[in-house]
Amino acid sequence: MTDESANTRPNETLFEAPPMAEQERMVEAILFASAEPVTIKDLNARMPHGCDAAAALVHVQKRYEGRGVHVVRIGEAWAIRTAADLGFLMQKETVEVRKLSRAAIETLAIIAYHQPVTRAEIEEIRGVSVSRGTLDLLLEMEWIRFGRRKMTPGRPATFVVTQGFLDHFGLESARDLPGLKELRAAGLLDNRPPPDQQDEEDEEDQDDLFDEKETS
Amino acid sequence: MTDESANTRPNETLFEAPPMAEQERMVEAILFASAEPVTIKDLNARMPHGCDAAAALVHVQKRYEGRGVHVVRIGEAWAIRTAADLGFLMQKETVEVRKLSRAAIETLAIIAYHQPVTRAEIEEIRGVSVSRGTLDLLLEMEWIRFGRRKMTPGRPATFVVTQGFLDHFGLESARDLPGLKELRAAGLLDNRPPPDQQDEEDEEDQDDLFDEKETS
Amino acid sequence: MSEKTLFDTSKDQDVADRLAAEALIVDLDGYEGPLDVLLTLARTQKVDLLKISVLKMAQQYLAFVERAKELRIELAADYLVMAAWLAFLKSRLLLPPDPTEEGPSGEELAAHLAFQLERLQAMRNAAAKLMARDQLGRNFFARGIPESVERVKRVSYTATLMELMQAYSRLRTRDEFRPFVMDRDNVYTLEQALEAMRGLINFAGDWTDLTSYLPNGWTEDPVRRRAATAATFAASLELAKAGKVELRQSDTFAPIQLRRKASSDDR
Repeated sequence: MTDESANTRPNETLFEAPPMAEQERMVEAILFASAEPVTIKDLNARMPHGCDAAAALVHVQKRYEGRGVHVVRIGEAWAIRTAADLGFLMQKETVEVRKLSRAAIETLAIIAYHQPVTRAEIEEIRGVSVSRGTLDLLLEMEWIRFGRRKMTPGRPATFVVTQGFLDHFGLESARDLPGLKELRAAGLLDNRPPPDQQDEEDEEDQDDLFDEKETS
Repeated sequence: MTDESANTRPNETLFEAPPMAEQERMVEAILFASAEPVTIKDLNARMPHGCDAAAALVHVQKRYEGRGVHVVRIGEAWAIRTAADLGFLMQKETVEVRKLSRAAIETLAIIAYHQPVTRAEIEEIRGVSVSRGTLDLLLEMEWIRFGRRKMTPGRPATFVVTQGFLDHFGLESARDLPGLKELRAAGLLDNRPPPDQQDEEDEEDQDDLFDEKETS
Repeated sequence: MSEKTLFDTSKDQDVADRLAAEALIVDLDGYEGPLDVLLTLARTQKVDLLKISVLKMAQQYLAFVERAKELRIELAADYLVMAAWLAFLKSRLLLPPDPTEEGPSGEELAAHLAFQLERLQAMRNAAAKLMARDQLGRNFFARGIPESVERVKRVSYTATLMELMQAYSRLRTRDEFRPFVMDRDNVYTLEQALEAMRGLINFAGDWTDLTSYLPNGWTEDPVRRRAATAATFAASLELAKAGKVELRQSDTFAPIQLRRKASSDDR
């Protein structure tokens, strides 16, 4: 759509891009108008030709530092959100989030920290089978989605968290999950198959298997 | 609402009201997050005791002057709205390019070559009546405009081409339109009648001759 | 796992296991599977999960399953599978390693179980931290009155100069347009020449010069003369082809002469 209109209006390139102050106003207006995060690409597509949304955004972000609303990054997109310390004023706007079961919360955390993760891996970590309903609920809430299939036998589907998840928990990216670094450093995010599975899988030397495991 | 909460939380009167800068942040956040315009009364009810929403609002309103969004009054209530001049950002324009109809391009050509020309004259040249829609379209595209009225009985309106027309066709002036000589040289103005009329004109076997001429 | 903890199974320990088993059975519903039960048991040891006695935990778990059987409580298959596995693990841990036996050692299995428990615990802590974060719609908020992007469809018309010129040419060739004829002042067409010659040819019984057929007013001006000569010549060829006249030329560049072909008239 953008390309099409760009092609049909070639004259636009002849015009100067609006001054940065104007571009800031535009970014401000677009971010204010949208409840959903907006990507830089979308911003550029909506702003006049020659605008630099990324640069304007930096200014807008700075302008709202310490204000009642902030410009926040959510994955690859940006949004304006109220400052968290003012949440108490918004009782009227508070949305009753469905009370998640312990199973659902654990499953969500496992997906977030281990993504992309297969259902079998989730079950391995929790030591219990994951009910269809739990995953369905998280999918329906649009906090998780299907990721790429694993390149392992059976090519199982994987799950990853969504931009909606990041938005909901105020995370810039999945890398900003609380305690992620520590967990990784402690080796708790490693995919360590149980040693007994080795018997079933093959009868090769265990040394080879361990090597393989370590490199994977 | 206000009175009630004041009654139920009598201790709050003992606290100092937050500084005005804080109150501004609060008004900003409430206006941003609220699903509908908010009255001063509502603001005061939602903000901590002792706040002066009206005063804070004036500051917020001033802060947003000239920005991409404005604080506007809607009836008795207040809301944040996109600045009027940025309304275009809230529209996603898709442009569909179409070729001008034959009637339109012929009319346009006549106006370009004969300007200033009246509607009656266009019809005389085309041999068919010119629909209002065709002229309206060309007027709307700003490729033609009304010229001076003719000093003939009835003082009919005339049409001339515009600067926009010249820009589109890359012409300095309408006089730069290729003349009849150039058209003929370009093979565009052939004196031979269109093929369908040939049969009527000659019954003798001139066909050979015409063929000959064509190949030469 | 030190040797001491492995073989330190006192009577007190049995009692402790029994009590733990009772406690587990009381709220069995509250557990999310056997790993969860094991995690609870491990926590009762009040040590770092990396330092727990897997053997002790296994014994407590087995006691729990035994107790459940005594009380005729139906345990889900998961719990029984875990019990069987733990019984196997216990035997591996207690017996000296058999060099002929294949598969992982008891120590390896125990280490993995400890890892699983630690990982589960870590995920639970992470989940708690996640849920404790400020959340959208609870602590911070999105725009309350979002403005949707309106889709506007605009039709733009285009035309090229070529199309414009073609359109005009089309008009000018379709109609007898005055200025067009005026422009052709100096062109004597084949049609005109034929027309003129058809009228004159019947009087040309003898050889006559082609130039004598040029119309009045076309002989003085060189441009007009050239055009008229060419057209007249072309017309004479046309008439000859139709069998109405004969043509001759005595020499190269000599005057071209023509006369009526008698036979054509007779028939």
